[in-house]
Formats: sequence, C-alpha cells, structure tokens
Amino acid sequence: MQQAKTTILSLPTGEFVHPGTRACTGCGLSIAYRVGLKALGPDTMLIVPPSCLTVLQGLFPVASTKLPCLNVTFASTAAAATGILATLKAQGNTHTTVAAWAGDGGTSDIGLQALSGAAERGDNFIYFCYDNEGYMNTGVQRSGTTPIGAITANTPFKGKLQQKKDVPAIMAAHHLSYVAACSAAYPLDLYDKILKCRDLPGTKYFHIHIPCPPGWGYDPRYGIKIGRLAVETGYYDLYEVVNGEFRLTAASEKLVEKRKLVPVREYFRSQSRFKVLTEEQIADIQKQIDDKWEGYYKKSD
Amino acid sequence: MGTRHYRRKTSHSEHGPGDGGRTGSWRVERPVFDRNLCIPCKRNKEACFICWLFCPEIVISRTIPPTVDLEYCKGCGICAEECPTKAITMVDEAKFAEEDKE
Amino acid sequence: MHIIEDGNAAAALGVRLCRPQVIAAYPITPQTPVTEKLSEYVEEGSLSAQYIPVESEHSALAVCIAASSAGARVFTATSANGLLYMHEQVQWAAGARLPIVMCVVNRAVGAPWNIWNDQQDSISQRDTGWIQMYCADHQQILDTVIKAYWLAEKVSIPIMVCYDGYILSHTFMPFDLPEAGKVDAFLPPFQPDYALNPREPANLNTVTLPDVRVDVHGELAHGYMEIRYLLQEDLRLALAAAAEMERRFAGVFGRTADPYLEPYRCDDADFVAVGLGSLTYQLRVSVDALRAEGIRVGVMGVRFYRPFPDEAIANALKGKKSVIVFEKALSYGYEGALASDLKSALYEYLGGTGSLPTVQNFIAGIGGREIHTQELTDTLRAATQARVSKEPVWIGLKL
Amino acid sequence: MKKDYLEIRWHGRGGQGAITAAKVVAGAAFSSGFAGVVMAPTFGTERRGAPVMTSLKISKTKIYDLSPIEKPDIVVVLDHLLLKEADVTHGLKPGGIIVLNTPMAHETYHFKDFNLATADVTAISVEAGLPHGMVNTGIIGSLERAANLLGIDLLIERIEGEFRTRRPEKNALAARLAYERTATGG
Repeated sequence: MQQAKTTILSLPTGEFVHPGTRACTGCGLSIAYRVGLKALGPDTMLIVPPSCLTVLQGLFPVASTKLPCLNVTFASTAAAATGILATLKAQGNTHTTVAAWAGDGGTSDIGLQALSGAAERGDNFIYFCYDNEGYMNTGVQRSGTTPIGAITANTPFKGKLQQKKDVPAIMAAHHLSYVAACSAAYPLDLYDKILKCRDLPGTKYFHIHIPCPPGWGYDPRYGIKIGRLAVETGYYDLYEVVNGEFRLTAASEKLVEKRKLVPVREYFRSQSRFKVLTEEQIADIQKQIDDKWEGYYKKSD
Repeated sequence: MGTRHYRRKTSHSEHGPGDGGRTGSWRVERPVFDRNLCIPCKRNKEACFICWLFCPEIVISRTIPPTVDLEYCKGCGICAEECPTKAITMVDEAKFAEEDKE
Repeated sequence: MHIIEDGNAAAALGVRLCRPQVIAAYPITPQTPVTEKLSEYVEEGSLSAQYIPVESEHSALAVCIAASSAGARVFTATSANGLLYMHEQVQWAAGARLPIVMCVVNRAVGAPWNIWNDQQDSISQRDTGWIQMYCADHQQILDTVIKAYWLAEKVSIPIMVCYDGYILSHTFMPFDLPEAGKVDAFLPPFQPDYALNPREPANLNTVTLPDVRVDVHGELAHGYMEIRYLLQEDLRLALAAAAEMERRFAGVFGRTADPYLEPYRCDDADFVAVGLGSLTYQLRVSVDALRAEGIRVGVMGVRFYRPFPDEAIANALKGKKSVIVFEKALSYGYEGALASDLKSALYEYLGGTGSLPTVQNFIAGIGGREIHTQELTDTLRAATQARVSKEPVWIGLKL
Repeated sequence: MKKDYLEIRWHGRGGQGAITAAKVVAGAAFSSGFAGVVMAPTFGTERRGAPVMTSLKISKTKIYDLSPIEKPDIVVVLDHLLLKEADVTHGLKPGGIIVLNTPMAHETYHFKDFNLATADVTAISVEAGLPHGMVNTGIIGSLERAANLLGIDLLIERIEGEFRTRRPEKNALAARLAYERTATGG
C-alpha cells in the first residue's frame, strides 16, 4: 500500500504558477501552492475565496495560475466546489479534480459552515486551508487559528488570548476519508499526501501551516526554518487521518523515534509576533506540548 | 482607445507571467551561486536542488548550474538560507548597481 | 394538458420542462414545496439533474454560481430572509453574468418573524443587477420560468421569477402544462460563452482594477467600471430581448402577452391602478365594480420590474388623470419603490407636456394582512375622487 | 351545479385531508367546465390536530380574486367537535348548507337559517375499509348528496384518480356509502 516517497529529484518539473506574482517576498503560501498544484496536475479546477491567494492569483486580465479558477465570495468556497462537482457529474466528467484553496479565516471562521455542509454531503473534492494564522490579506488581524499569544493588528498589545481552533479535528469529526496536517516547510510531505488521497471518496481536507514574513515578523529568508521549527518543537504536527485512523508523518513521525523535541521557546523567539509571551506562558505551552507528545510516545510503544 | 470591443464582458483572466510586474525590482539582495560549493555543480549531476524546491517565486532553474531569473526574483533569501553547503550568498543590490555604472 | 395544482407545483413543473442540470436549495416557507417537488422529480427519474441539499441559502446560490460557471443550467428558489441571506451572492451572480433562474416566493422579512406574503424581499433586491419578473397566476408562473431561462441565457443576466407566497404558492388553480416538445422547441440547450475548463483555463471574477489594463495578448481589457457599465447596458437592452422572448413564446405556445405590462380596461380609463403580482388581478374585481358605478378606471400589472420598462409604462399612462400605485413593499423612509420608479418614468417622458398624471401610493397586505376586495374598491374609488395623501397610505392599518 | 359561482369553506383538522378533499372537488368542477377554480388553504402554522380551514371557489369564468372566502354558500365540517372550537357558520349565507360528519343523529342539531346534512362519515369510512379517522373522501359523498354539485360518479372517478396509489376502491366506496346515507333536510 505504501507508495514510494517523492524526492526533490523525482518531483515533476512542470509548473502551474508563473513567476512575478504579487505575493510578498518569501511568501510561504507560494511554496505550498506551487507544489500542491504539481500534485493536483493539469486536469484540475480551482476555487479561491478572497485571501492572499486571490492576490497571488493575479489581477484581471492576467492570471498567475495555469489552471481554471473560480473566485468566489468569502463564505462560499466549499459550496462552490459542490456546484462545480455537480456540473462535472451532470456532464459525465469523472476525471477532473476539484480543489479549493482558502485561507485560515476563510476556512475556520467565515467559511466553516459551507465547508461543514460540503463535507457532510461527502462531495468529492480536496479542500486546502493554508493557515498563515491570521487575516494577512487585510493586514494581519486575528483569526480562529491565530495561536495564543500572537500579536495581530486587532490583538495589538496583549496578543491573542484564546487557543488556536483545531480545524483538522473538526473536519475529522465529519468522518472524512482523509484529513492531513502539512507545512510549507515540508512540501514533499504535502505532495505525497495529495497523491495518496486523490482516489479516496468524499471530501479530503488539508491543513497547511504557512509561515508569513510580514504577519509573523521575521526576515523572509528564515521562512522555511521557522516552519520547520514549528514541527521540530512538536508545536505543529504533521499527520494524516485516513478513514479515522491517525498517524504522524514525515518529520513528526521521526520525532517519535528521536523522543527529543526542540524547546518551543526557540520557535516563539524566532518571530516578533510572540514578543509579549512571557517565560511563564511559554513554560505552560511547553507543558501542553510535552503532554501531547507523551501520548504519541505511549501510542507508539 | 477604449475597451468597447474587448471580447469579454466579465472579469476573465488568462494566464501569463509577471502579473505583479517585474518583481525583480522588489529585490534588495541578489542570490549569487558559488559553483565550487553548489552540489550539482560540483558533482556535475542532478542532485540537491533544494534551492529550486523552496523558491517561492519559481525563479531558480533545476539545471546545472542553477540559474536565477532576475527579472522576477524578489530576493527573499530562502535559497541562501536553505542551501546545505552555503553555496548561495545574498549580495546587496547596490553593489551591482555600482558595477552597472562602471 | 390542463391540471390543477398549487403555484409552487406550477413553478416546479416549469423548471422540470427546462431541464436544469443542477438544482440547489435550502428550505424556507413558503418556498419549500417547489424544491421538494424537484427533489421528487430527480429521485423518481423524471428530471435528470443533480439535486444538492445545501446548508444555507448563501450556499444554494454559491452552488448555482459555480455550477453555472462550469456550464450547467441551474435553478434555485427562496423566500424572505433566505433571499436576504443570499444577498451577497445575488450581487455576485449578476456581476459574473450567470444566467441563473431563481424563483422568489414572496414573503415578508423579519423582524419580527412573519411567514406570510408581501414583496419586501424581492423589492429589496431590485438594485442587484438581476432581471425581476412578477407573476399574477399559475399560468404566468409556469410560463415565466420557461421564458426566464430563454432570456437569462440570451443576455447572460440572472432572473428572479417572483410570485406571491401562499396567495399563489399554496393556492390550487388550473393551468395548462405544455408538452416537453414545445418547451424544447422554445428553449435551446444552454451554450455558455465560457465554461471552466482545464484545457482552456481562465481565472474568473478575479480582482479587477479601477482602471483598464492590458491583457496577455497586448489588448486593452476593461476595468471594474467598464464591466459594471456593460451590465447596466445589457440590462437596458434586455427590454428589447424580452420583446423578442414574448414573440418567440407566442409563436411556439400560442399565448401572446405584452412582455412588460398587463393592462385591464386601461384604454379609456382616466385612472389606472398599478401594481405587481396577484394583487393586480384582485384589483380587476374592484375595477369592474367601479366601472359599474361609471368610474373610468383600469388596472395595469407590471410584469417586468427590472430592468424597469419606463418608456412603455409612461406611454401607457399618457393622458391619465391619476396613477394609483398599490404595493406590498416600500422603500422605508420614503414610499413604495414602484411608485418612485413610476414618478421618475412619468417625469422623464411626460414632464412638461402638461399631461403628467398625479401619482398616489397605497401600501397593502404587509406581512400577509388580508386585503379585502371591498377595501380595495373603496380605496380606489376615493383615489379617483381626490388625491388622498402625499405620503403613502397603508390600507387596513388598525392603529 | 345550478349556480355560476359557488364558495365552499372546509373545516377540518391538520392531517385530516381537507385540502385533498377540496382539491378533488376542484378537479371535478374544472373538468365539468368550470373555468375558474381556486382552492386556498389557510396559510400559516398548521399543526396536526389543530383546526384548519380551506376555501374553494368554483366559477364559470376565471377567478381573479384570490382573497379568502367571506360569505360561503356551503361549509363542510370534517369533525363535529369543531362546532365547539370554531365559528364554522361564520359568514354562511342564509339558506346555506352545512355538511357535517357526526356520529349524532340529524335531529340533535338545530341551525336556524341553514340546511344541515349529516352522516357518520367516520364509521362509514371504517366500514369501507379505511383506517379510523380517514374521512376526507367520505365527506365528499355527503357534500354531493347535500348540494348536488357535480354528480357522484364524476366525484368518485376523481377520488380514484387522486388516491390511485392509496386504496382507491376503499376511498371510492366510502364516498359512495356516505352519499347514500347522508341525512338532509331541516
């Protein structure tokens, strides 16, 4: 069953995104999107609500993406996927892949109702939530998936006071055939997961952690490092839930073998958005991470 | 010259490069490759290409040697940061401007 | 074949004859029976369509927008707060120029909750860029659905087919159900200008700049303003297309009608009552009663409300002493929207001619308040004797 | 039917099938050449068991007035207990007809200005083989006996059509028996 893992050398060279987009310098989404589209392939239709991707996609009359794409209203992404699928079904088209790409605000907040509806109906498409942990396109406001302690434009001094919403868990509760948590820092893990889920029935949900230089406050060159740090600290986990079965993947899977996490403090100190997190708060979060990983270790024993 | 006879009545985009313009002008620093350190260059065979994989703007070629499309490279420096052999250095654009003058 | 069914069934039967490929709907009273019927047709196999039970009206129209963008003929229906919940999508569908047909089963909007009939829901959507057609009986509901698909696809503009909740939607009346062959002869299969297609990729409804911009072929493409102007221009041109629609419909079905107006005893009338929907048929009874008293009064139903047939209406009302507008909605803070539109049309076409009729405005049946025919007759009689009020007068108000 | 225009108001309970009964009569009237037939249920929040009303207008010409009936020629009452809950004779024209499903004898009732027709449609329907409480086809037979509208054969034909998937013979029999056993006069 286990397919051969894709390597940089075996990754297809064809590109579906043109250079010269409006994305910010060092945009983490650009990396995940580029590799994601390689996995989806040329026979794909995209749906995009307003988000950073709308800007990356290009302004009329120029598109950055070589795939058909329907821009839709903020709250309607998954319902639009349903609509395209219904037409494909009516046309007898069983080969075209339908993929939605929405941000974390468009997914965890305003788009959650439509996403839940489509998932409950079991509509056969892949939904990608690229999670840069805030409304970055409108100038960095908090979203449902902004982590606790992060400064945003509307949590300006104290940082966000609430926990990050666990959207993959919400989606897993819809009994989906496939739920994955990925990161822009691990594009090949994302690529292989897309290939793996493509032929599974119903709605497939991907959550992708996306480092964002202006939103998180770091020098663009460190984007991949920071994304990797989130995983190596055990703060953000790479995993998949296949027909209800949870499994850590890639670097997170290896962490179970190593049983040694990088202290989460290093992750927080790499970005200016966490500057108000106190050492006590960090210690609390470290404890939560350690407890979570104790559970993983026990499961693997 | 107006758009009265333009073939579409809706916002209907076709794909092409450079929607954001010549984004190379955003660059403050330019990636410069040291072929003596670059793995595929040294071995003269397909290898590594980490810079190609992580380039957000798709401006690094998967070739030996890798090349950078300076028309669009925004100079983020991810390639330099991720290169396992430190073969890529980010060099101040001002330096090239001076060179251009000379 | 004549059958007796309720108005929602007339709509559903009309939709089935048009062979939509995708139907999406969310239940709301009094729209529900339309979509229940359609789900029955799909399950029993008498309609080959994808029926999508969505989780909200916002999503109902989202499904239709996307399905239409991918090339399908689509249908949805709603009422009241459901329509208001769609509002963003209503605007979107028009801006994207998608020929969606949606039945609006007219119902009052909250707050407070009220499930009965008035027309505040669709009237509040008049500025969205949709075509709006109003029906007065079941035959019109069925015929208008069929016509709407033809017109929407002809001009690439979505259409609301509006009919009164309960009064039409739940009332049983006889109507002629045409043969499928006739509908097929009238309505060709949907051929979109462009449908989403990986072999010919396009990015639709992208951010569009305030100004024009060159495309990848070096041609100058529209800015947002040009795209919006073309919607307005094509809406105005849709008036002529509607005339063609009626001619073609009459040619196939043998039922002729004016595309915009439905006059009754107006030719020699000094006073003309004007309205939308089933109320204009009830007013015929009042007109007959007043005619028997020797009062020269007629009634004119407005079937086509957006684009507004201003010239046709102004010409039809030329030389009348007074126009008495009955409405089941109003633009709160001013008066009935139809009354305002009429005044504007009359001023434009008859201003300065010395034959500008006075316009009076009556608001009736808000939230399903029963409209007694005697009350209508008395109101109309009074309006022919003197101008009742500058402000809109609410009929049957018990304050 | 002697008149060119007739208004019938039906009183039943939610779930009793008064609407279906009115629809059957409407269909029969239309097929007999009455161009105007309008059947309008009361609108709103009907619930099973609660009193409901349906109005039926029958006319030689197309009906433009869809407003509710104010002065019916006939009222049909599917459950005699409704007499206590609803003002069933409200607006009924002098000399108008009341068609009542009741287990009580005809003489029990005294309506001054109206003509009463009664039958124990509930019992008759059970006798015809219908489940207890299914009275909407039987009452049509009583209505026809009382008002001589369209002919019992035509009405039964329409009942068989409407109920073609739901015990058509038993429903037809209920109407026939009720037609035969309805007491009128007084």
